[in-house]
Amino acid sequence: MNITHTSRLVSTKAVGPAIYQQRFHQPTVARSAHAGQFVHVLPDGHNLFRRALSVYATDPDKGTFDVLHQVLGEGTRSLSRLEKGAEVDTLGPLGNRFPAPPKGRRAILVGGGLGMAPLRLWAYELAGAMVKRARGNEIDRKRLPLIMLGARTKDLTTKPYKLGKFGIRVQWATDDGSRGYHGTIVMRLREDVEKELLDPERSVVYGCGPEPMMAALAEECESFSIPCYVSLERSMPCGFGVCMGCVVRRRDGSAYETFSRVCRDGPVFNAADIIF
Amino acid sequence: MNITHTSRLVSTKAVGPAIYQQRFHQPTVARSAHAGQFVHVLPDGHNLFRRALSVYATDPDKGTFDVLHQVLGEGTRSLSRLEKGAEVDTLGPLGNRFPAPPKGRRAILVGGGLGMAPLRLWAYELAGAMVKRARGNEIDRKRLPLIMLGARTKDLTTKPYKLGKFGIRVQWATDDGSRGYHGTIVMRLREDVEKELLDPERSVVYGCGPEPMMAALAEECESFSIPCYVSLERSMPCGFGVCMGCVVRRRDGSAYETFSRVCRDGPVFNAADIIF
Amino acid sequence: MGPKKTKAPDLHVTIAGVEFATPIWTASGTAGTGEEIERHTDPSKLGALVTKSVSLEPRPGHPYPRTCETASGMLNCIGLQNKGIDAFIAEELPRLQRMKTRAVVNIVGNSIDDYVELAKRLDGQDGVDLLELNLSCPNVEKGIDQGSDPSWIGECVAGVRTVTKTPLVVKLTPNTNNIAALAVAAEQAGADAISAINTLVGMAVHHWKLSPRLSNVTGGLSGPAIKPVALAAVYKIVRAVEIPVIGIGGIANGLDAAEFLIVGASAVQVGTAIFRSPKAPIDIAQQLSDYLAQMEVESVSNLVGRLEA
Amino acid sequence: MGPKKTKAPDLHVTIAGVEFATPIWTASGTAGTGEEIERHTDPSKLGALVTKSVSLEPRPGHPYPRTCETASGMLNCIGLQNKGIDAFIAEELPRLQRMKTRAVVNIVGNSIDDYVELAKRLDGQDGVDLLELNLSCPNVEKGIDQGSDPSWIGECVAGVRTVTKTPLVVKLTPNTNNIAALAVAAEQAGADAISAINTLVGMAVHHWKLSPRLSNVTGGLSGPAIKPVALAAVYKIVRAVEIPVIGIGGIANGLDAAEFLIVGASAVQVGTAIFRSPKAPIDIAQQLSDYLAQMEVESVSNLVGRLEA
Ligand SMILES: Cc1cc2nc3c(=O)[nH]c(=O)nc-3n(C[C@H](O)[C@H](O)[C@H](O)COP(=O)(O)OP(=O)(O)OC[C@H]3O[C@@H](n4cnc5c(N)ncnc54)[C@H](O)[C@@H]3O)c2cc1C
Ligand SMILES: Cc1cc2nc3c(=O)[nH]c(=O)nc-3n(C[C@H](O)[C@H](O)[C@H](O)COP(=O)(O)OP(=O)(O)OC[C@H]3O[C@@H](n4cnc5c(N)ncnc54)[C@H](O)[C@@H]3O)c2cc1C
Ligand SMILES: Cc1cc2nc3c(=O)[nH]c(=O)nc-3n(C[C@H](O)[C@H](O)[C@H](O)COP(=O)(O)O)c2cc1C
Ligand SMILES: Cc1cc2nc3c(=O)[nH]c(=O)nc-3n(C[C@H](O)[C@H](O)[C@H](O)COP(=O)(O)O)c2cc1C
Ligand code: FES
Ligand code: FES
Repeated sequence: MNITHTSRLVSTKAVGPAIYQQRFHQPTVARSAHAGQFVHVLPDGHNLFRRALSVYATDPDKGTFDVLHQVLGEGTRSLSRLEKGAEVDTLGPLGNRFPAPPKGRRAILVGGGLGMAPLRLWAYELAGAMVKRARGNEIDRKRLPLIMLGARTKDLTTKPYKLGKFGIRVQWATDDGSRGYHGTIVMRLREDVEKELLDPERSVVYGCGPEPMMAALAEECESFSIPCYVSLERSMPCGFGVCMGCVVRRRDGSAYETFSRVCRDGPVFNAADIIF
Repeated sequence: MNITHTSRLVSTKAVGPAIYQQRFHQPTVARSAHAGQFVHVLPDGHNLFRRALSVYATDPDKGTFDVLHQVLGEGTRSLSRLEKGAEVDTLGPLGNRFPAPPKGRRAILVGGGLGMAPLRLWAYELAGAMVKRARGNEIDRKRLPLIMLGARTKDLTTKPYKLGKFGIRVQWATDDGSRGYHGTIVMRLREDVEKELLDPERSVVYGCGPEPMMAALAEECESFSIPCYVSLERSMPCGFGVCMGCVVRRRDGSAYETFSRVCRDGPVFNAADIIF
Repeated sequence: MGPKKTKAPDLHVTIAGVEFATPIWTASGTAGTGEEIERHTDPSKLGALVTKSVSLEPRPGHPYPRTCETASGMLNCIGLQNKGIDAFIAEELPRLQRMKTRAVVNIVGNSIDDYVELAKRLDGQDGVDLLELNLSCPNVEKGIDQGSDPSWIGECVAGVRTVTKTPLVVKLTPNTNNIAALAVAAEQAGADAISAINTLVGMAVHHWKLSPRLSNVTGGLSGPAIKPVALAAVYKIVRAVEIPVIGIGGIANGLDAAEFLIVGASAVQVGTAIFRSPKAPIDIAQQLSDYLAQMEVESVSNLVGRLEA
Repeated sequence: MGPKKTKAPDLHVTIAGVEFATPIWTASGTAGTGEEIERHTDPSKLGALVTKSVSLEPRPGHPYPRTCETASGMLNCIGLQNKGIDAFIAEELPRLQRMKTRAVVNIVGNSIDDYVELAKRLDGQDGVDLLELNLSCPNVEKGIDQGSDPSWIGECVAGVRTVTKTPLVVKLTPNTNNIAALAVAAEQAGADAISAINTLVGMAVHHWKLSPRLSNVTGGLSGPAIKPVALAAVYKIVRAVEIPVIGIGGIANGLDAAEFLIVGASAVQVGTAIFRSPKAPIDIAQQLSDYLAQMEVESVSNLVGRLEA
């Protein structure tokens, strides 16, 4: 499969402080990418490595896909400054996908910061499939995915793109209490379970966010026996599995398989399979 | 003396195929630079070295100086693409100046390609000084500097900036005869001497252009006993004399002084002092 | 009347009696064992695929972080993660046999015995066109010490030579004062070709965290930053030995490749550049072909060693 | 109420009993003998000025072209052009004595006798705060061979030690498999400090002209490209010796300098970066000061060796 593409920038929208939603025209990626997968973008000629960005939205009809990113260093900065119409060298879609919820379990999507990006597409896909299955009938809103997002403060919270049409709820937690729950989103999850607002036996958690948050989330889920899938971030020289740079430690590893590649065997892992 | 400056781009004018005249606002350089000197420009963050460009024109009143350059590689390309108002890190003015014509000798300025840049400023300075000395009286036009320029073909000939007001003549030679003399400008110089259009005993030659042309010019001048000063080009890591990279072989060299630094001891040399 | 027909330059090269479609190979550790390259490109357009170093026993490699970007280069301390020779032969060789490209199998050991044993196991296996001895890994304990000792190299190559008929390429380290002496030792012991260079020992530091950027503190430097070091190494080696030399280090485009050939390399390997694109070696071969056409050189072998010095 | 007063971090360092205003020095061969630095900057803001290598006899150096740009680096084959020790003492020392900065005089020879003789001539001269022995020049015939031999280094340093009381800094080559062993040899023979690294041997080629880009074919690689190699060298040396280490290689800003100090260097030298600007070392000292303030480190010596590895 050819994963080398040229993507043309369609639009750049500032959606938060140094946070941009960018839309690219690239029909192959638009049609084949699924939630959890990422594109590997070459920001410009001077960076040696590509930058990995989760697919945030797709429009297979228009042949576009969106990414959501925060300017951290040179790579994301030069990306954010591209002019409309600019052509960008992208590899992708790369990586695996979020696995479907086990039967009878509702998807709880727990994200921190820009970790929201793949979760938003996952919610969109899940809800879209529900609507399709309902064949015009009303859908059971209590089985819609629930999105729980954490941020440091209100200014850094960004509403996930176009989920309103499905009526998907977003619950917030901020470290300073400026929006939603006062505390981390993992704390909120725990309280919700304890208050029986969330039934561990009928939930499955999908997480994406900073590694310490994912570790806390996995621990919490383990204690409640909630299945938990996390999407991991790594510095990724290649993104397609040849450099062995982007590894995570496995729980069940043999001598050779102590480490799995996040770009190829992930980025989505069953939290029970890895060691943070 | 502080030679580190920030110069602001005032204008970029295309004056030939991939040839640009660019004006920068930098009062210190504008006031202190003289013909033969150069500025050392840092095109952008990605180039390790600066690029040397001769001062082509100055306007001490407005605080601007001009350069004339041809896009060859990355450095000149990024320079040519700068937006108006952009700030550029420049060192300068650097290097020595063209020495005044010996008494009784007329300045013959012989240039090839972009070598025209420092010669144009030299002609302007010489003519300006004549006008000043004349105190309002008519100047002796036969003692005005004569400019002789060579190029491959007519398309590459660029009229020196604003010399018309002094009535300075420009004679051309092109390799294909499409403008002026058919042949090299050094051949034209020889013919002019042979035809007694040019008196070797009453001339001094100032040259700037590709090294093989300068070598030919020096040889021709030597054979006619015309004093000859040439401005040399070198790859210049520093431009202010510390790296010892930009050397030319000296004729009179001692063990240590076999080589002179073009950036510091030049770029203008008496052709009799160096070995091409 | 159609456009002027010009014959495409001939890119074939022959090394140790083996013919290669192009002089542009992948470098060990940067193209896995071919699975991903096969998925994302047309491997028949590669000169050869050089596999990631395989050792006797499986190795886990070092923890994350294993790589970091540096000025025009990168550091890695992968630590030779590989599944060991048995699994390699069982699971990877069949693909290499099936793939329509030459395969160079790269082996690494802790001792001469290891190399000998590895070579024995691979001797006579279909799909191994050349054997590359990684005597130069900066990420194994004694990698640099042994690999910079000419007499150890001589012994190791001689040992391997007795147990295999497969042509031997010896891969050398640049972390030495005299890479030519290492090459001579390898040649005298029976090597069929030399490849150079492996990575330079390097390190990077988090200035905010006051910690090393690599889990193993130091790692191997590769990429465009080291191209000048690699060119000088090849220059010295080709003057010291008769056997062919394969140039490696910082090759990112066809002109880089040409420079190595001009200096005297018979082929080159592309490493870090693959991380930017799985198609890099194929693109580079095309750029080299374009360069040869511009230079009016009909066959790539006519470029080899053309340096006017 | 005024703005919060914060004391500027203390940049003083003491090496071999000599106090320096800042740990940011110039590197040999990149700031001449101070004339240009004095013309274009305020030398009193430099930690020290390290002069271009001086030899017994005047040397012409190599013909043009002597430098070329590479990816994030440069090559040079200046070839040690210098006016010789007699002219140096007569013409340059007076300026160094007058200049308001520490002066480190760098010497280079072909043999141990040369180094001893040079040290003798400079012993007791005013204005020589430290003597730096360039045992590592890639542009002299035996520079790398001798300079990568620990016993030769030991002999050379011991010889020089007997003829001078000036503290000795020994500058080492990275073109070796074991720079720590070289440092140990220097320390045991009486060196007061180690400086590392000198340039890596490299080469560049004109692909259109089929010729080397440097008149001397090979040259020394410097600049940001080699920073990882330099950091690894310093890391290894500080673990092997007790004497202070001065880090050199690719330092272009205050954070680069901080990284060397974190790894354990007591001071650093700035080379290639000066070519971009005569003010580079002074700017770097300011950036280092800003960094220390942000890290709330009061004195630069508290940063030295803080690596958490
Ligand atoms: C599978 C995957 C999906 C991702 N999706 C998104 C997304 O949708 N939106 C988003 O904003 N970011 C995402 N990231 C993180 C994003 O790749 C980094 O923020 C980005 O590479 C930073 O590059 P930079 O040049 O701006 O910063 P720099 O700090 O200059 O980057 C320097 C180097 O470090 C690496 N790096 C730095 N931070 C990270 C990090 N947190 N994770 C991994 N590598 C890092 C870079 O790739 C680069 O090699 C994702 C990462 C992965 C692995
Ligand atoms: C004193 C002096 C005055 C100059 N004045 C002018 C001028 O007025 N107008 C003009 O167009 N050019 C002038 N040049 C030449 C100009 O410096 C080079 O054309 C320019 O550096 C090319 O840079 P680049 O990045 O575009 O090309 P690249 O080819 O990418 O340059 C690569 C490297 O080679 C060096 N280099 C390449 N060609 C030359 C050359 N001919 N001479 C010296 N170094 C070179 C560059 O400095 C750089 O380090 C002058 C050179 C000197 C030394
Ligand atoms: C991530 C990575 C892993 C590598 N692994 C190996 C290896 O297993 N065996 C080996 O001989 N060389 C290995 N190398 C070295 C490369 O084969 C090559 O010699 C070096 O990277 C220089 O080439 P480059 O600049 O084109 O990358 C590795 C290099 C990198 C970057
Ligand atoms: C043009 C040039 C000339 C040099 N000359 C000398 C020298 O005479 N003596 C010496 O010990 N080192 C010399 N060096 C090496 C530098 O002092 C320094 O060790 C090296 O360049 C690495 O530092 P950098 O990357 O900051 O330049 C020279 C380096 C350059 C670039
Ligand atoms: S990024 Fe290279 S293997 Fe994952
Ligand atoms: S350019 Fe450095 S001495 Fe002239």
